[in-house]
Amino acid sequence: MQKTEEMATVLEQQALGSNIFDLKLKAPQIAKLAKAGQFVSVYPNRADKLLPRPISLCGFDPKEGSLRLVYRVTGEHTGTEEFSRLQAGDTIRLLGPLGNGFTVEPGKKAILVGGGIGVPPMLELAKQIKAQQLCEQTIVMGYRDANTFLLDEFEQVATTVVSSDDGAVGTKGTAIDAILANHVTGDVIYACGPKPMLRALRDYARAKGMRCFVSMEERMACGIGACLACVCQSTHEDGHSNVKNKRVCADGPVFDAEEIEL
Amino acid sequence: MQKTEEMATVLEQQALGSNIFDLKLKAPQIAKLAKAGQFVSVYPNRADKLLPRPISLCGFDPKEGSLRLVYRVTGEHTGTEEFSRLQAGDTIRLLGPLGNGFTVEPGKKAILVGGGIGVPPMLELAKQIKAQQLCEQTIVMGYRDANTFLLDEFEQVATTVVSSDDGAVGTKGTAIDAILANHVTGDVIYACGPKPMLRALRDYARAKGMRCFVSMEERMACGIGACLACVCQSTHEDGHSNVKNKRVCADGPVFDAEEIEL
Amino acid sequence: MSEFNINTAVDFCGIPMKNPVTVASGTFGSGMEYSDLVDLNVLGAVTTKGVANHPWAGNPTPRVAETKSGMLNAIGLQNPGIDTFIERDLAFLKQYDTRVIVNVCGHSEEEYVDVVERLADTDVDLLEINISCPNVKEGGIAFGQDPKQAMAITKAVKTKAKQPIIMKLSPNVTDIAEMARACEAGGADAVSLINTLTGMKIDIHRRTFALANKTGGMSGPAVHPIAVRMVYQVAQAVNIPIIGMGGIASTEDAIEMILAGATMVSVGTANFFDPTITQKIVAGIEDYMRKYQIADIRDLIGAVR
Amino acid sequence: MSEFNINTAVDFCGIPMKNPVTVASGTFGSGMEYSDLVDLNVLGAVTTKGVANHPWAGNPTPRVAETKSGMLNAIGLQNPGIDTFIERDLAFLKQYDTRVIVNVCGHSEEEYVDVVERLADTDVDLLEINISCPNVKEGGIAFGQDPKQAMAITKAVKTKAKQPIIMKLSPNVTDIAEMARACEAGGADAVSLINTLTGMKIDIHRRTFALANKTGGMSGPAVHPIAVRMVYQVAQAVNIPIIGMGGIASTEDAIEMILAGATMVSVGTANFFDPTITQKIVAGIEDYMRKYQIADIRDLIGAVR
Ligand SMILES: Cc1cc2nc3c(=O)[nH]c(=O)nc-3n(C[C@H](O)[C@H](O)[C@H](O)COP(=O)(O)OP(=O)(O)OC[C@H]3O[C@@H](n4cnc5c(N)ncnc54)[C@H](O)[C@@H]3O)c2cc1C
Ligand SMILES: Cc1cc2nc3c(=O)[nH]c(=O)nc-3n(C[C@H](O)[C@H](O)[C@H](O)COP(=O)(O)OP(=O)(O)OC[C@H]3O[C@@H](n4cnc5c(N)ncnc54)[C@H](O)[C@@H]3O)c2cc1C
Ligand SMILES: Cc1cc2nc3c(=O)[nH]c(=O)nc-3n(C[C@H](O)[C@H](O)[C@H](O)COP(=O)(O)O)c2cc1C
Ligand SMILES: Cc1cc2nc3c(=O)[nH]c(=O)nc-3n(C[C@H](O)[C@H](O)[C@H](O)COP(=O)(O)O)c2cc1C
Ligand code: FES
Ligand code: FES
Repeated sequence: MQKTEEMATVLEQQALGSNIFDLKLKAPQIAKLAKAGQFVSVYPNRADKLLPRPISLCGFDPKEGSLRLVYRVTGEHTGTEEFSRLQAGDTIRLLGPLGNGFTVEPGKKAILVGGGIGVPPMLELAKQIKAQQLCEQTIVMGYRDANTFLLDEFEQVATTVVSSDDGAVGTKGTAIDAILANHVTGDVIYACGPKPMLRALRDYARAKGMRCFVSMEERMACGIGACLACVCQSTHEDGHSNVKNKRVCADGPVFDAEEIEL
Repeated sequence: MQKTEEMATVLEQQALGSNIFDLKLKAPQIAKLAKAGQFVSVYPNRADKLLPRPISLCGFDPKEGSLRLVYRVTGEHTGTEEFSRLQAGDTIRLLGPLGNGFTVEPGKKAILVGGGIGVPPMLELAKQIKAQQLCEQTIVMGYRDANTFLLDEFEQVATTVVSSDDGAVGTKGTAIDAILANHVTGDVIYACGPKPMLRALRDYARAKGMRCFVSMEERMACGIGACLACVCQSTHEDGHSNVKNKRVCADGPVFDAEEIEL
Repeated sequence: MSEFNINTAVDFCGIPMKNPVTVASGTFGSGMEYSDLVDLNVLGAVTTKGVANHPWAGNPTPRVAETKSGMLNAIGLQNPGIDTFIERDLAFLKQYDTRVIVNVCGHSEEEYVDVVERLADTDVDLLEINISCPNVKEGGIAFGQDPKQAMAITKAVKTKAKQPIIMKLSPNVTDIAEMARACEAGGADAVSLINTLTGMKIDIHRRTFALANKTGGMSGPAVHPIAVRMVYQVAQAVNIPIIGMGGIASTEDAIEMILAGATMVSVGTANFFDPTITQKIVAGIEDYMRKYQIADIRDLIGAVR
Repeated sequence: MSEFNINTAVDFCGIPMKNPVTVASGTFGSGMEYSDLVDLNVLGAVTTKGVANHPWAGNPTPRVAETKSGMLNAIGLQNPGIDTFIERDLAFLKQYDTRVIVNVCGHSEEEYVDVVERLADTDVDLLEINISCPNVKEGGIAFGQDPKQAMAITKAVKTKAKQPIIMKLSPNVTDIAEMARACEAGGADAVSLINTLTGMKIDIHRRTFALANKTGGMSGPAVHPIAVRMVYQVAQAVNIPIIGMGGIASTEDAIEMILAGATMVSVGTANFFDPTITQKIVAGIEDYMRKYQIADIRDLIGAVR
């Protein structure tokens, strides 16, 4: 997987409800190489913050040379708070594209599930499935509350059902609840979101005999597979260290749910 | 001496020849309290740079609520380099005014001497001497080379003679050479500049039976007299520690040249 | 929110403090120079610059240098001596409603004891014995890197002291817990840590040391994780209370130190880049407690294990 | 300028290096992951992640946390074991025109010696023995904090080694010079320092440790002044060459380390925020030498005293 360091220029940025930001960047080299489900390492400008922030590609356009990142500001004085202040014309350093991304099984009916800040990467996947007519798809999005960022865009791509923790929109509960309530069916699940949601989806897929691919999250340092910070436990020996630790940044972030301990 | 912390807004900034910058700030509280020869602590925005940069007041206007700082960028990745990128509307945090400033002896004919980056503070002093008609004055400015920043402004205030290290302007050599070459006379010297220049002026003043006040430079941390970083050796016991160490930031920066070891 | 009552007061060696926030010795003078910027009444205590039995001239300049998120200092404990201190600095501080912790330095056991005796009948609340200054050749650091010497000096000081004794520990050791246990065994009422980590900066353009003293003590946000680790280790090792310090520059840093096991916290280097930071931290601790509905700050001390 | 000829090559324990720049163990894998960003041929040497005689699983996650100008890690020396290392990683590295320094870890003397023996007949240039990892419970750090044990392990390793041995020292000690002298006395050909400083971070919102391992090793620009001081002290204490590391993130930092006494320098944490930093430093050293008309880099080693 080829990757490159690139100084990106901010094309525009807007807030998508409270604490969620939608950042469009000019980064032609990365855009050219990108695949849905991959991420970029975003380097803070603040000199005392050393570690890159891994942010998934919510979209990219190789022709336009642009990337789209949708991210949550996690708190005060954080790197993401710094990113939220970027304005058109500002620059920000990236390394990417990183990770494996989603590989869609052609012809197998897909259920795309996003939960919380796992919603953004599913958008590019949904768009590509539709554009390349890879398979049928149903989209299931789990939100915290009424702030259903990106939902309108998902609805333009395919049938979309929704859940929210507080019941403000769609089914009250999690994505699984929305799947059940709406009788969503399919052959494969592609998912990104909090661990409990991924665990529930794996169990659901197991019960139904479906395959399930999940995108994982872990603290990172190098972002490229060298430092072994970001491992998740795997069911079989990993290819790197002969133990049972797969690197989320390099072996993932997307794994077959049966490959890893959730 | 009253001091205050103030978030200053940049009114304008321009380069005065290579590496010298002229920064005008809105800082009404500090401007109200300021005295010629005092300085401000300028705090870098870069999060990994902790120590304030002491910069003398080259000018201030209590009515307008403005300060003027003229400073040299000392190298790459420095705090002063960061300051040089400030643009109108940007903000920068200050603590000031700090130090004692110059006290002019009324009626005693003054020689004002500035050397290198010690030139800027003398401008406000010259202006005040003129405006308040405190005494006669002659100005002696020692530059490195042809970059005679602020010279035109000095010339508008009083008779000004010049030296330069490389002989590009005025007398080749130091400020002392310019004094000798131009037969500058007076009763008191007020000076700011490199130590060898201050030492030569002290010796000259001694020989002529004149008083000599010098503004000193030392590495600082607190800037307000608490940490004892910035001491210079004094001829008599200092009032703070009963040793012979005066604090440049609080007991100075201006000292009678006979009070300190130069 | 405002109806939720909180207690920020702590008892430190029997001395009630209105809150756990003090300043680190040597970064705040005796409070005088900061008193027109900071309301000293807001602080739990003021900890003064180290004072010896006679005036010390300290080291040659440059005495300070900047490092990434930190600084080096080699002041060398310049101080006016105990007489001037009592007359001027202590008298000044007693005008305020805040506790006074006097930091004591010496070249020998006798010198430490001398200062402690001179302070015995004054209105000082606690004594902090600096056995960890890396910037003076004799005394100081030697006591702070050897458990036996640390215990001995603690005992000597305790014999004469009328105030509770806080032993200030050096981080430049293999085993900080062992040092703390030695002080506890010697009778210390409390320990404070960390003093500065010995560091060096070289000016590559002039090809010379940045400090006249060659080495200096590193402090500031850079050292905070080391300080938190050491406070945690000491909290597990001894039963006396701890003043935690080292790189505290925000409410978050102060809370972290308390959760690691500190009963009080000192703010040092941060005063240099944010002169009113102590007041902000006092207020910030209250906000944190309200936000998480913590009624008593004592419930936070050492709460993460 | 370009006519001024400079030599950046150094001899390290008899091994000629085209320049003094290598990477710090554990921050660069075996170079593979960085090889499409950095031209490995540009580096004086590649130092590999610690390898043991069998695969190690390392610590639970989270394994890293960010601190001010630094980071904490508690990877716990996850590694594939010496067999895979030789087959895959060493074979990969031998494609490049750069020296190979293999970092060795173990839980016991036997384990270290086992790895050293396995590497004896390979095409490896030097061995770096990690006796200073704070993140594994047995072995590692114990050897690195006690001069006697450090000497013993050095001797044991030297008996079997066919390559020069670099002992990697921990900064978590009272007296780094004593540790270096012990390694020298045990027969070490060189020392490298510093490994990470033990630190801790607490998440005040979740009120828990930021790392699953509680403590972690601090590295990055924050620790640079401590590393420079220790390299300087060791350079005054021993006659064997030094690889200096700790917080090197720019040409200036690398030169500082060389002036303090390091013959080679390793770049670690900086790779994480600037993946091509090693190449920039190699070029930057040349620029510095041209600017100051220094013909031979060896004239800079330990030049500030
Ligand atoms: C593969 C991957 C893809 C991701 N995609 C997105 C996305 O598209 N949108 C989005 O909002 N978030 C995404 N995240 C989570 C995002 O990386 C964190 O929210 C972010 O790093 C937090 O940084 P901060 O500056 O806000 O927090 P700080 O507290 O300043 O971060 C301190 C350190 O902790 C790390 N960190 C903190 N929280 C997390 C976390 N949850 N996961 C990983 N590292 C963390 C930071 O990277 C940094 O190194 C993704 C994470 C991974 C691993
Ligand atoms: C009372 C006083 C008044 C001054 N007035 C002016 C002025 O009007 N214009 C001007 O250009 N310069 C002035 N200086 C010098 C100015 O403070 C330094 O050039 C500046 O601090 C260097 O900071 P930096 O960010 O460029 O360098 P860095 O190398 O990034 O500085 C690192 C640290 O060293 C300190 N430092 C570096 N050089 C000096 C120095 N020469 N003196 C004191 N501290 C230093 C910095 O303050 C900082 O703490 C004055 C100094 C003093 C003490
Ligand atoms: C300029 C300066 C002077 C100091 N002087 C003393 C002192 O006199 N006595 C003492 O015990 N510690 C002294 N210290 C150490 C501090 O009290 C504190 O232990 C250390 O700086 C770590 O805290 P910080 O990172 O918040 O500064 C001094 C520190 C600095 C920076
Ligand atoms: C993620 C990480 C992993 C490390 N792994 C090892 C290791 O396997 N063996 C070792 O000797 N040192 C290891 N170290 C320590 C580094 O080699 C180096 O000594 C230390 O990080 C200081 O240098 P730096 O500040 O440039 O990173 C590791 C450091 C980090 C940050
Ligand atoms: S972050 Fe370094 S291996 Fe994944
Ligand atoms: S800078 Fe602190 S006393 Fe002058």
